[in-house]
Amino acid sequence: MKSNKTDIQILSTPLSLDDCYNFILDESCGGLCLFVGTVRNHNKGKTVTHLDFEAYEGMALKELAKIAATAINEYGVKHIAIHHRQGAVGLTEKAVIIAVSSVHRKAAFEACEFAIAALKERVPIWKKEFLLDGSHWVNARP
Amino acid sequence: MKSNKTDIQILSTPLSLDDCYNFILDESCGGLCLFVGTVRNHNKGKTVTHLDFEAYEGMALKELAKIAATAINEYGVKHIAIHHRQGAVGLTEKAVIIAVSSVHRKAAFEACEFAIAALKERVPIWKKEFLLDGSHWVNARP
Amino acid sequence: MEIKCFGIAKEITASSSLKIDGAIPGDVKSLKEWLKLKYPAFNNINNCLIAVNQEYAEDTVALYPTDEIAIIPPVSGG
Amino acid sequence: MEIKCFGIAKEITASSSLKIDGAIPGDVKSLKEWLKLKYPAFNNINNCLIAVNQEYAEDTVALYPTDEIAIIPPVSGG
Repeated sequence: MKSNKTDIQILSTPLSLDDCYNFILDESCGGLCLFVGTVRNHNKGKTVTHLDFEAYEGMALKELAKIAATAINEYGVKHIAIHHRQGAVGLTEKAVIIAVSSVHRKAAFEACEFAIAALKERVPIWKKEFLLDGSHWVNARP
Repeated sequence: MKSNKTDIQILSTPLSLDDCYNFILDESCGGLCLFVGTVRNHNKGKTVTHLDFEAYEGMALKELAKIAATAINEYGVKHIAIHHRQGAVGLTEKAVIIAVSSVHRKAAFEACEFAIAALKERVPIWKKEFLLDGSHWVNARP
Repeated sequence: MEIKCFGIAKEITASSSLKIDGAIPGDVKSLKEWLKLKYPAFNNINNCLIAVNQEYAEDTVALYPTDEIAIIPPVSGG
Repeated sequence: MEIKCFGIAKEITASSSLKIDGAIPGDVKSLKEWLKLKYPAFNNINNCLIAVNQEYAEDTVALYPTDEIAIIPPVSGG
């Protein structure tokens, strides 16, 4: 889902930092902030071997588009790219990239931090965590 | 200036986002935040054609090392890369990259924002701004 | 009426898409109750939301056979 | 005593390195006064700091001929 200002993708292949960076680059912008969420080898004291992401793709793209619109309209950034991986993702691989550009750096940091928080709160994507001794859907159980 | 945890460089050649990213990547970290300062085509209502950075290299590396140490010791990030360009830098080129990795994202955002603010405040690097109608050292005059 | 299932909801229902024929739940609240009756395991996990036509839907939203309906367990992307 | 000049200080002194022979300023404050007397243009720009051996130095810091001394105009990196 690509427009002049937003590039939103859910991908089954490795995410590219350069693709996101090149999309947000803008002659009028001096501040670019990129967040990358990678797969960590531990969680809550247990060893993680890999993750598996499942997305409700149509709705996830819509929710991501709302987040991008808020970043542009309320935080004042010029461009935003959000790429999220789906399927199996190994240690140190990128699960998500959020990249924003703005005239000054403050808006870039704020919008980037807002976007990853909003993504984790409301975008219908689910993470199955594979541990040494089993697997489970994250956040599913009390 | 490279250690296991910090990679601090002042370079006369184009900065590489991938170099910084690869340095901070860590199996134990899930949150990576990168800030890129690029050369903007305007400042205070005037058209900018390019910038020229001059660094007091020895002292700048020392001051950057202090900032990196604070990011690690006070903000709790695992790795930090700070690359700053010197010499002539054209529009949309990278003037500075700050990249940090941490277990969780909050520390990554905070440390990255702290580091760029501290850099702009105390690291002995100067920017000459070239406009359509002349040039001047930024911040030099009241 | 067809109901998409994701994440742990897919595990509980053992299906990525449920079909309800005949009397269908009239609103989101009825659907939630229907799901808990039919699949009691829903009582043991964190609260699921319902999306109607790819938007989060309150309990009072009415359901129609042609709606795109989905069970949304607690999300965990990023 | 040698004093490194950067940015606008290099422009004002027309040199990247000043040499002071004979009687040298005894501390940072004296050096600042000496600079403003010798190069009045320093009065027209924003306040410069002095670094001694690559550390920012207060006015009271004593200066020795072998110190690495630098004029630090307002920085503008990033």
